[in-house]
Amino acid sequence: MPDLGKMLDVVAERLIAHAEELTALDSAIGDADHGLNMKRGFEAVLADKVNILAKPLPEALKAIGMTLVMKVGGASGPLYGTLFMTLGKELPAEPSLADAARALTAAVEAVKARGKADFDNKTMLDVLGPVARHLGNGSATFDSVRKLAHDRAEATVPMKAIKGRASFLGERSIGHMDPGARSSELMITAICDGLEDKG
Amino acid sequence: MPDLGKMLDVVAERLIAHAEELTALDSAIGDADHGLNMKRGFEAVLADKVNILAKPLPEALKAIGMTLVMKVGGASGPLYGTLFMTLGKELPAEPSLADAARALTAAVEAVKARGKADFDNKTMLDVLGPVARHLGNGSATFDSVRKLAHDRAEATVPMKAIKGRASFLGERSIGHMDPGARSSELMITAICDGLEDKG
Amino acid sequence: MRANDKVGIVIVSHSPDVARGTADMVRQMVGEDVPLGYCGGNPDGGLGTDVAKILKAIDEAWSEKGVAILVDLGGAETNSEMAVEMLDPERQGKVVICNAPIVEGAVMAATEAWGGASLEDVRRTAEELSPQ
Amino acid sequence: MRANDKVGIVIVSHSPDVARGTADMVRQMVGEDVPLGYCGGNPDGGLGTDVAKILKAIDEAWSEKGVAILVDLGGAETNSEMAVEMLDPERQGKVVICNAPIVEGAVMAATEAWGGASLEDVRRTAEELSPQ
Ligand SMILES: Nc1ncnc2c1ncn2[C@@H]1O[C@H](COP(=O)(O)OP(=O)(O)O)[C@@H](O)[C@H]1O
Ligand SMILES: Nc1ncnc2c1ncn2[C@@H]1O[C@H](COP(=O)(O)OP(=O)(O)O)[C@@H](O)[C@H]1O
Ligand SMILES: [Mg+2]
Ligand SMILES: [Mg+2]
Ligand SMILES: [Mg+2]
Ligand SMILES: [Mg+2]
Repeated sequence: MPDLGKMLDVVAERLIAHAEELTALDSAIGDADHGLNMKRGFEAVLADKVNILAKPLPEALKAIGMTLVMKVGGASGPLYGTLFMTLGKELPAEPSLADAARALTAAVEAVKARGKADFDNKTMLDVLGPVARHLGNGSATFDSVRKLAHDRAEATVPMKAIKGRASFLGERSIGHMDPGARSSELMITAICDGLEDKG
Repeated sequence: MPDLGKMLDVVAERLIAHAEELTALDSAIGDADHGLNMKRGFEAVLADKVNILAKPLPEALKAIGMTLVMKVGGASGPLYGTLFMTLGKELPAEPSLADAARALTAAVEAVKARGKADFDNKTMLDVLGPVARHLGNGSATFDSVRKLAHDRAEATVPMKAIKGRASFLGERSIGHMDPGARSSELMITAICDGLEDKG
Repeated sequence: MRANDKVGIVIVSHSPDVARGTADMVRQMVGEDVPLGYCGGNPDGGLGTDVAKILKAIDEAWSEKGVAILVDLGGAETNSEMAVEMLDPERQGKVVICNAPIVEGAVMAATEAWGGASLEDVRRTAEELSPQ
Repeated sequence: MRANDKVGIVIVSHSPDVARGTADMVRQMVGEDVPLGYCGGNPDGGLGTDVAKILKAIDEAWSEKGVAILVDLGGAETNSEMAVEMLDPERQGKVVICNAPIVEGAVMAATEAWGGASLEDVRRTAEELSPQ
């Protein structure tokens, strides 16, 4: 089973290392805080790591989600929080790849409901949704997942934002990558890197 | 010709003496500041008295109006300010009663326009309008004007507010006197008292 | 009992200043008679919202007659929804988030609450608000 | 010239805190690129509005492309109208008071202004605002 402590380190490190980039993306079509928000959230997760790792996987994921909800401070907080909490609710203690695909699909649905959003609204969902579907089709490799996450984040560039602050820009949101799509890509890529390094 | 300095003293004194009452009326159906606002405005008028009295009547009235606009701080500021400024625009230097009636009628129209309001909206207009009409019919006495102002202020009690903050209360504005109607009554009564004392 | 015979109002802004100033405006209209809670700012105090502070504000404004929450932009709404879901189940049903502008909506909602209106009426008044 | 290629935004609240906080939220969205002025409070600093402060805020936000004013409640609107009428005649025609909620409207209007929109478009965007 993958080492959750290591996964947390890798994901948190990645997001924190890219905080300025995320904030710069949010500066173009939002309020210039997405990197700061993710950093605040994942620093709080790291600070709570001992406590989190003492729990079985489902409970640990719920604790991560709750920490993000409480600490991120932006719309991404309840959204990523809901993602992790739903994963915690859906995953067994020792999940298979099929379990992961199913849980992620459920978590993406929960994020959609939380944000009253749909795919193609230029949000994190445009990375998370395709990755969930790809994991479900059985042929996923670390490389294919990384590539898909990357491509779907890029694919938000020409989209017009329908949800979140970027939607205030209307047509002018076109031409910029969605910051939440990029943070989702970073998380997914970090998890692939961590798992691959492990396995 | 009536002594403008004395009129100013009488009106300002009267409003300042009744500031707490006006604020209490505004507390029931508004934001509890009408007395404070009128006091601030007329204290500023008194502070500027030497300057005001150095001008011919029309310019003096405009200066009073401008001071109210600048100092009152509430909706009543631009409304009473408009009233006095219009009087200044409409009155000759040595007005007759007929001039006063015509000018007040014009000033009431200007206040209506400024406040986008009409009669029976439960505002100062419900005192100012009837008094203007009454002055125009030629038979007005100090007593009849005072009585009319008093009665029209009382008549705002059963009205439902359509304009101003009291309108937020909807039906619950019924049963309270409008603070601006009361301050208009106080001003008109003070002017009658001052003029009568004089002549 | 005072706190329970009128619907409570909660103000959730991205800005602590907006939240405080809106609360001042509400207090000026309705005095101390309406239970009121407010908060703004992310957990570091910057612009954003904080679920813990929202929960505290709901607690401060608690009324058995219900609580109406006014929010400004998206994140304030989503974080408020999150906070509501964290309440005891019997409290959840008594809290609504109004689809109304934060400042104007809070003043209108509080004025309605002050008159003893039900939670549904408080919400409707805030939501019907067309900027005058 | 920077100040002249985008419509300016003015925020007029009864509360100095609401005005300042709204300005912070606007700055967070659009940075320093949009001319911005704000004020709140009566001439004594209490809740209310002050024509002199409004005139100063319009001056600070001045842009040849126009200025959109966002207000909260009635008195703020009437005092803003008064202030606009006191401007030089050639400035008057370039100032509009938006019939929109102050916080949400200011953020939307500023975002639109930031994109280079005309005064009419800035106003329309703020006024179309249905709380999301
Ligand atoms: N309603 C929503 N549904 C899904 N995702 C959303 C929604 N609103 C915002 N997001 C995502 O959150 C990101 C912004 O997060 P962040 O900047 O941290 O929050 P905020 O917008 O409150 O400042 C966006 O780039 C987008 O991916
Ligand atoms: N739109 C309006 N038209 C006419 N009179 C109005 C209007 N709005 C308010 N008023 C008058 O002003 C009075 C309130 O003045 P005040 O309390 O000083 O201002 P504010 O309502 O801004 O606190 C009301 O009682 C009413 O008579
Ligand atoms: Mg952001
Ligand atoms: Mg934010
Ligand atoms: Mg008042
Ligand atoms: Mg007032």
